[in-house]
Amino acid sequence: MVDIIEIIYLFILIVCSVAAVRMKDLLSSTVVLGAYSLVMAIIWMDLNAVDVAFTEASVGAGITTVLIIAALSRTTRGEYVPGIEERYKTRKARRLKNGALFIVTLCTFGVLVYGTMDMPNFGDPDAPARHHVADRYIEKSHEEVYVENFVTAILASYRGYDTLGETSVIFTAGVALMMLLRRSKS
Amino acid sequence: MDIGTIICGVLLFIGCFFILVASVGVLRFPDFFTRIHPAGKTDTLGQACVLIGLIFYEGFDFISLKLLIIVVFLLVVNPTATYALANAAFISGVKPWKKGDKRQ
Amino acid sequence: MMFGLAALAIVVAAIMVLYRGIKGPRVYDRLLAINSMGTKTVILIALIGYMYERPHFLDIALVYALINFIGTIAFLKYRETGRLD
Amino acid sequence: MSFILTFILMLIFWVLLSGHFGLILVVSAVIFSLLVAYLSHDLLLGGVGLSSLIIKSVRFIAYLPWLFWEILLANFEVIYITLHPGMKIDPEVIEFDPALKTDVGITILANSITLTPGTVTIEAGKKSGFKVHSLTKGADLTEMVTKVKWIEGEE
Repeated sequence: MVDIIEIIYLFILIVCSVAAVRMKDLLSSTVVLGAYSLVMAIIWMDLNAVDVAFTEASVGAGITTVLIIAALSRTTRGEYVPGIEERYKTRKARRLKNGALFIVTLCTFGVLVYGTMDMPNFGDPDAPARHHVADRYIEKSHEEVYVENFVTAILASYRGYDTLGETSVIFTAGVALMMLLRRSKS
Repeated sequence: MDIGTIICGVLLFIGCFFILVASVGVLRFPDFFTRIHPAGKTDTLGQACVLIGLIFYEGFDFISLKLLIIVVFLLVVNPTATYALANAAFISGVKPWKKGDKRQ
Repeated sequence: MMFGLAALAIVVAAIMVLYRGIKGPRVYDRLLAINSMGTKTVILIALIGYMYERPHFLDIALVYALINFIGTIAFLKYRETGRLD
Repeated sequence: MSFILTFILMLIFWVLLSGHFGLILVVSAVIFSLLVAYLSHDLLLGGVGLSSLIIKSVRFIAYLPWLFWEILLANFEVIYITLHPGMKIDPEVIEFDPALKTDVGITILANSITLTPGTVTIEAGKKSGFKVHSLTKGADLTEMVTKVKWIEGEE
């Protein structure tokens, strides 16, 4: 059942990204990107990566939207690049551009697929990532850090700098909130 | 099968029905101000039904209290967001659809 | 099983709403659709938590509900005043 | 007064969310609740007396069952309209001034209208009055206005 939902959600993800690229109105594009983040967060949840889902929710759906809107409020809403029509005026030039883009995309896809070939299976208990430092965290974290929940111990102590960065992102979310709630002077 | 699970199933069914009908409404209605009716009302009730169903499944502990907080929050926030949307659209000059107009 | 079916129904509803979000025609229609998708996501997170029998996912659902609301309000403030600061 | 109330509310909220009672957790709960209460006590319950707050809360809770019944009826109406193949709608915008005095009253009325019989509030304010978008002609809101006025109390 979870698999079906996951496949549907991956499909929605593709639809969202294509729609966001194809839209002429940048504000609408931002709205659709918000939907993309929502879907992405669900997929992280499905993969049991709750903290990543958390960050995706606050960063993707929250701050990125606010930042893009702030940028749009300083610039314009429409999408117009002067000169781009002139550069690819002839049919041949346009076809050449599209062909080159297609080849680059195909190459990137091939490299990515090759990169996943020798990865362990999803959820494999003997994968190297699960035995590198995880055993030590599970056995020793209580003596070393004195925190009962060892996920918290890893996040807040062993990987403290990483979490510091993430927390500053959350802090930015808080600043954005203050920006919204502040009363305007006019 | 205890009684809580059965009530939960019934409420989940009703809630999902409401949410599906709300989505059909958002697709079918002719303009923005009519679309906001299913999105603001039926959706809210459907979501509340699903979450209350989960409360019945859970029984009474801290987790069901959290669910209750989410329900109350949704019931307060959804109409507020709906109002904010409708008000913004109205101020920026979106004309409400009248009978006989073309669908948008 | 029960939760899986409910989640499937909500995913179908999300697809229908997403169609409205992509089609538009106005930015408000899209915003309405995405806001409603956001609340569906909250429900879905709660349901997935019960599917995996880990109801602690509910914390995420709670935070998500808050963020969804803030995003919508930020958008509307921009539309109303033309700026955010 | 509002400071202490906010503090207690925040503390309850913390306990509900965490559910653990270790020493460090309780101390940090108290510290952060104090901080939040100090920073934002005028936002949540600005200038409301305790007795009127209790009276209003009790009246609001007494109002809720009627509201839920109305929400249920309204939803069946919307479902009927949505699933009817002919799409029998005839929208109109109603304007009226309910003459409410407090922000709380306006908020409750606006949200109740949005949740119930085929109507969505599109403008609400003390000066501008209410503008309501209705799916079908002849929506009746007088009963709801009287009930919200009763919650607000005679001041």
